[in-house]
Amino acid sequence: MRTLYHKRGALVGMVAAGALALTPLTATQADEPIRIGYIDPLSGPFADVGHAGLNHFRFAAERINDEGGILGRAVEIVPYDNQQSPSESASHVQRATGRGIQFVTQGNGSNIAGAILEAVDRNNRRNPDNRVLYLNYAAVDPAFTNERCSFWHFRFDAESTMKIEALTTYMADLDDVQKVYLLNQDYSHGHVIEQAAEEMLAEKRPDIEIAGKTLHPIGQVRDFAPYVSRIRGSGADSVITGNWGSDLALLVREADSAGLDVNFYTYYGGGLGVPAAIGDRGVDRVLQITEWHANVNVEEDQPEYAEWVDAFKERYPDIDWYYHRIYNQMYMLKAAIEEAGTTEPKDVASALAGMEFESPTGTVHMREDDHQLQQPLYLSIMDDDVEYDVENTGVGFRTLAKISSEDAMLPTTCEMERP
Amino acid sequence: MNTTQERVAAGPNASAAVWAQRLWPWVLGAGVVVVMPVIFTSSYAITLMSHMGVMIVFALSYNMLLGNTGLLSFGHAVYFGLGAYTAMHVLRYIQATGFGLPIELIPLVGALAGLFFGIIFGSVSTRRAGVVFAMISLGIGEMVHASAHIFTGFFGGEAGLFGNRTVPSSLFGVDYGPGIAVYYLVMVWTLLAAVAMYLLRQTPLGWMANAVRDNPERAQFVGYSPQMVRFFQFALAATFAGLAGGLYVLVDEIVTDETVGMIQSGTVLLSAYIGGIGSFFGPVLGAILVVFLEGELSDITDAWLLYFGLLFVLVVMFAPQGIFGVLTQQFFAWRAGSWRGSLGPRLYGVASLVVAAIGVVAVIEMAYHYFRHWNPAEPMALFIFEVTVTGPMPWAVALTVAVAGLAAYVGHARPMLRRAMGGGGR
Amino acid sequence: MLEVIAFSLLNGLLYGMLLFMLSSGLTLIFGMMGVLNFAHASFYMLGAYFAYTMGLYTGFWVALFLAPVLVALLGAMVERYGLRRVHQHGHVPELLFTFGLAYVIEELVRLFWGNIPMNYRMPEALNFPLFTLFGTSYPAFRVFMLVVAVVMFVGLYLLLKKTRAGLIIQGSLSRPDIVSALGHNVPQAFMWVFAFGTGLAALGGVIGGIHFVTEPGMAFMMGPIVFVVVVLGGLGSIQGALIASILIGVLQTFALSVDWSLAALGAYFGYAVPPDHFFATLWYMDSTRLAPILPYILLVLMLIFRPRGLMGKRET
Amino acid sequence: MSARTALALKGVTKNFGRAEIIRGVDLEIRENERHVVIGPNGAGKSTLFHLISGRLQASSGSIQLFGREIDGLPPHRINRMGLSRSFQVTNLFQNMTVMENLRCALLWSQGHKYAFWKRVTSQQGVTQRAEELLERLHLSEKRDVPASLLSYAEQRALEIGATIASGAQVLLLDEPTAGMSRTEADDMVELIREITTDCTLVLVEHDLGVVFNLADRISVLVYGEIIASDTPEAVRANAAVQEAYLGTEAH
Repeated sequence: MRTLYHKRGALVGMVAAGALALTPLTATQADEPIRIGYIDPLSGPFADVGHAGLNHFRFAAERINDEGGILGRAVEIVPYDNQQSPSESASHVQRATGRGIQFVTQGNGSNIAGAILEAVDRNNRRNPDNRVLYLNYAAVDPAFTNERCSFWHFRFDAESTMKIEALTTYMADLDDVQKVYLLNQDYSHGHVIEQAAEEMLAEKRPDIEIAGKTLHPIGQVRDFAPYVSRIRGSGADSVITGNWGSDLALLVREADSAGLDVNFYTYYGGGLGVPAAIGDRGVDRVLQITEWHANVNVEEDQPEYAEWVDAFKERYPDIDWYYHRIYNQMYMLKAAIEEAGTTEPKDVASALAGMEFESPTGTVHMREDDHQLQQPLYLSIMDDDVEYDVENTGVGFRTLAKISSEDAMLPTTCEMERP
Repeated sequence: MNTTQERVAAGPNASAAVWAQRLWPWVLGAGVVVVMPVIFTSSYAITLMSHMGVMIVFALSYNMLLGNTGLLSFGHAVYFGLGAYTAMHVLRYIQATGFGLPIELIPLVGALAGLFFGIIFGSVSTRRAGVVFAMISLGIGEMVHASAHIFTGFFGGEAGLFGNRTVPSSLFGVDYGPGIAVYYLVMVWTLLAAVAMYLLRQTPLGWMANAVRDNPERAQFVGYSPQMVRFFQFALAATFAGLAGGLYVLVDEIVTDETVGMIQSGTVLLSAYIGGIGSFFGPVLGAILVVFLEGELSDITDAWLLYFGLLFVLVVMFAPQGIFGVLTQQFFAWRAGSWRGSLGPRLYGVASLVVAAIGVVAVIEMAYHYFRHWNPAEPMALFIFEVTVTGPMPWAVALTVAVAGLAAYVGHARPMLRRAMGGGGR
Repeated sequence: MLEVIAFSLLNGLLYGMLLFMLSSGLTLIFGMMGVLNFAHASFYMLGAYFAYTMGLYTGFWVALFLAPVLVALLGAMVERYGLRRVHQHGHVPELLFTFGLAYVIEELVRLFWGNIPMNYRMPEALNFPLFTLFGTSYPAFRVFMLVVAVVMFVGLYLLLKKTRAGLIIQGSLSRPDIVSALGHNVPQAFMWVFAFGTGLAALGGVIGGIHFVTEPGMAFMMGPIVFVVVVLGGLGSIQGALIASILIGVLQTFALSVDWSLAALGAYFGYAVPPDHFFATLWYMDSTRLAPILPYILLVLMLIFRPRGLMGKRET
Repeated sequence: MSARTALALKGVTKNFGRAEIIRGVDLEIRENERHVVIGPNGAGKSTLFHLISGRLQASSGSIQLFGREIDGLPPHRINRMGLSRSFQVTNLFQNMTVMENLRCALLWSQGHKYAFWKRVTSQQGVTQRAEELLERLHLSEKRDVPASLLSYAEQRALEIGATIASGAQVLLLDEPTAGMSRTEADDMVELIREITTDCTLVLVEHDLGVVFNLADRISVLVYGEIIASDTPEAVRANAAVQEAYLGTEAH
């Protein structure tokens, strides 16, 4: 039925495939550039988000290199395509450490961040002479700076409950906010927002009624009509949502076409692809809470940073400089390495912890207890009469309120183990 | 091809020499397993090879369904993933309580979970073969995957579950912190599982699985219930898939919902089919190839998913016996001496196809640069050249190469090859 | 409550009719050729993208007709040069071929159009609220979608009932051996049936691309649901496909719009599962969260207990 | 003649929709009898076989094998109770060799069932029986040839072999000589005679030469009804049969 000779070919194949595996394995050398492994999706459905982040990092690295690099060494961004898969990301951490890379960064997806954090911790525990730092530029799950905090992890974005804290503080002052609807994606990010928003609103404005709360499957809803009719049925005047990407764009579009008149308090109203999809339907209706937006440079008169933003736009006409935290992250890393005088992750981490840094938005502070960056936050609203528009739509954001880093600060439960 | 004689050689009257012949591939395989980490020492390469081991077990278990029993499943990852989750829960239980199960046996937990769910889902899905089975497997796959987001207690939500493989005790006192130790553990299990699945094909059940695949009616009239045969095969395949899941836990120490997902189910289908479902070792080759491509090709080119899809479509269209099938076919032809007299045309045919492939790859790479790069005017590296894709020249050259290669094959090499083989075969 | 029901019915009907546009083509292809076309939703996606790009030059109304025709021609080529070749190896390779094709089409779409959703909007002529119900305005475009779907169903029905080719096709859905009555050129007939089926999917895409989002993941999103509809409705039954489409559309929309859980149902009968029970998660689960798996539960149950589907004439 | 009844059909009917194919068949076949069912095309002979072997279910009536009701049981259960059949169209495991086909046919009756802990080729009992059968089927030379590469007559012989392999006491053979030349058919009859010495045999056959050569008794099935069931001589002399069947077909 089967023949013996089948087997030989298999082994030839195995050997051949193994031989090919030789190519990517290169040794490390001392005088090479400081390399930062960028682990984000570069293919598949989220590829554009990943590429946008990569361009941010590359741009910042070029600026630093033009200014003379760090300790005389150039900075190089090494992209790793994680296909938005946690296990793939974990194996990229391994691959990066195998090449002697001492810093990895990632932002898209707290599930991915969790896997990377785990892989980094594990690696640093098992290979003390080949450690790696994880610089998190966008994954906002509070756990990473609370119960799962790690000496090897630094977060440069504001974590989710900080944003909710800022949002609810602002909303508490508005008398016309009476009924709030919480619509979020059905995963930990959405769960955190739903819970935190309910608690904080109850504390700050007990008279505000939670008109309803709904979790919907992430990335699967194509027709938000049923949700919009639920929001309408609840009589809510405001919606808090942590939705991002098409989940937000579709929601706002549907609300607009059904003539629903509510304000959307969002995390990612200015996130990649969202303004383009919402267009002017979001004007005076979509608010976002971020650490920065382009018109801050105009409002606070920051010509140097404006030049940076313009140069980025010229370089990448399709996207805008969006991740201010990448600016913070890169320059704080530079400062930390220069302070430590080495790229050894343990020393750099010690230098980074507790560091204060003058950012265009004011002084920011990397809290030593939990490695969470404390920074001012901006609540802004979509407007068609601003200097900087987003995604070439003619619509941009205008600041409604600036929340100082003291006001946005929250306690941490982190009990950090330090080596 | 003279199959008769080979069948005689492989028949039941095998002498000691034949036994040696039967064993050597396994011995060689074990040798390769030992030598590989000596050559490729980086921790990443070792993890990659460990993943290959996991995928080999998984793909072989898939072939117990598709190749042996003719059951096309779109949800085999369910058993892989549930095995992995269960093994992870046990690993975490050991972490939490100090329960004394040695780490070497954790994959068995995965296997038991696979068996358990295989029995449950198998009993409802194996009544029919063909499209009905395929659809039920798809439905169950989607259901379990969606459940992963609902039953977050068991599945750990989208963040998944973590464990630490260094916590449990070891039967042999080995420290499983370093990847290399896990690599050898995985490989021992892989070899054991492969031998077990190889032997399973020769049992009454294995034979009747083939019988039911080819002719369920005749199987009934020799006393076998096709449903029961499918069910047993299904449960066993699920067991080995669960074992693969348990191994996966040891390698990655993380389990997420993607392990039960459609993409994982698709990957194992692709692996088995690209390798070749007609022979035992086809899926082994396919698993190695797919893991390698997933890990490496994605670093080299943005177009890797497209290449992957094209490779699969081409295999289905032109080589349904799989890559391994093609290799063995050619090997037999060579042994039988039918390469003699047609060597020239064969080389010519292969060369023309390679030229066509180079042209096609060039076009695809340039297209990706043109459409996807933020600045298409920036020169790109293509093979050994540097090209600017905004001009017409590179396109013309690449298209010419592709068309010329294809035309040479279709219009010249293939007829020539047919003539040569028609003459040489007799 | 009344308005929730009214809107859920309307929206469910709309979603169902869109599902029907896809599934009617697939059920024709499946019923006649035995090919369970995994790439069917990919042709739906191509319909949307073609219409978007064409619409930039010709406007929506021309694209509405031209895009499905183009996709149908593409479908004919896929059948002629791909499927027909694989056909000789049997049904499993056919299925696998379309499976791989779906991968390739998605990647090509990503290549040419990128990952971000297209700015594919409804024509201005239909961009107004047609009527207002319970304070919610109902867009004219949705009514237009319903009209297109109904026209398509009627056209398909007449085609199958009143023309000779239609009658033979209808016959062959229940008795594949009748296909030979189409004359000596069965392969060519297959090619045109495949083309026609993909054309129908593309028409669904032209409209669905506006109603939902035109993005590379739209095929992957739609694919499995279309299978569910075809299997549920019964092999080769156009009416079955219609019923199943509307059933699934309404069911999913209702699950999303109405607060409902097993616990609520249980409470009605005065029964409750203790909160620490193993099945408590399921018991107290909101219907909104269960909605995505409902179609698959239906699919599995249907295949186990009635593999011929609601209206099917023979088993799949 | 043995007194035991091997197979008994009582009032068996079968409808397909409104078409009544089998219209109340009563048939009794004694042990070790060679019983041939004849009848014009479309009389329902194959349907009758399908009913007995469990491929189809009767609409009404009862079918008993050695006194046990078998109607409604799946084919493999009926097979295990001692009834085996061949098909009008060759129905083998085409990808397997002759030897493998025979082994598969033997596995269940040798008690190996769904075993997955022993190798087929190590089962001496199976191998021995299979070798014997090969001898008796005159297929020893073709031992390791895939079934699909056999000549038509050889395939038919193998089919008969696979049918009897399990040691069933009752064999249903559906037109074993269909499509064969005269000499091939004669060889086949000879083979059947040789290898079915202690079985009950039920045949459907068109070739009247074969029928009268082989049969102990003959039943004539016309339009779903048995119009005669008797010894060959008596059937030949039966006026109703001559009119309905022999008269029209065998001038």
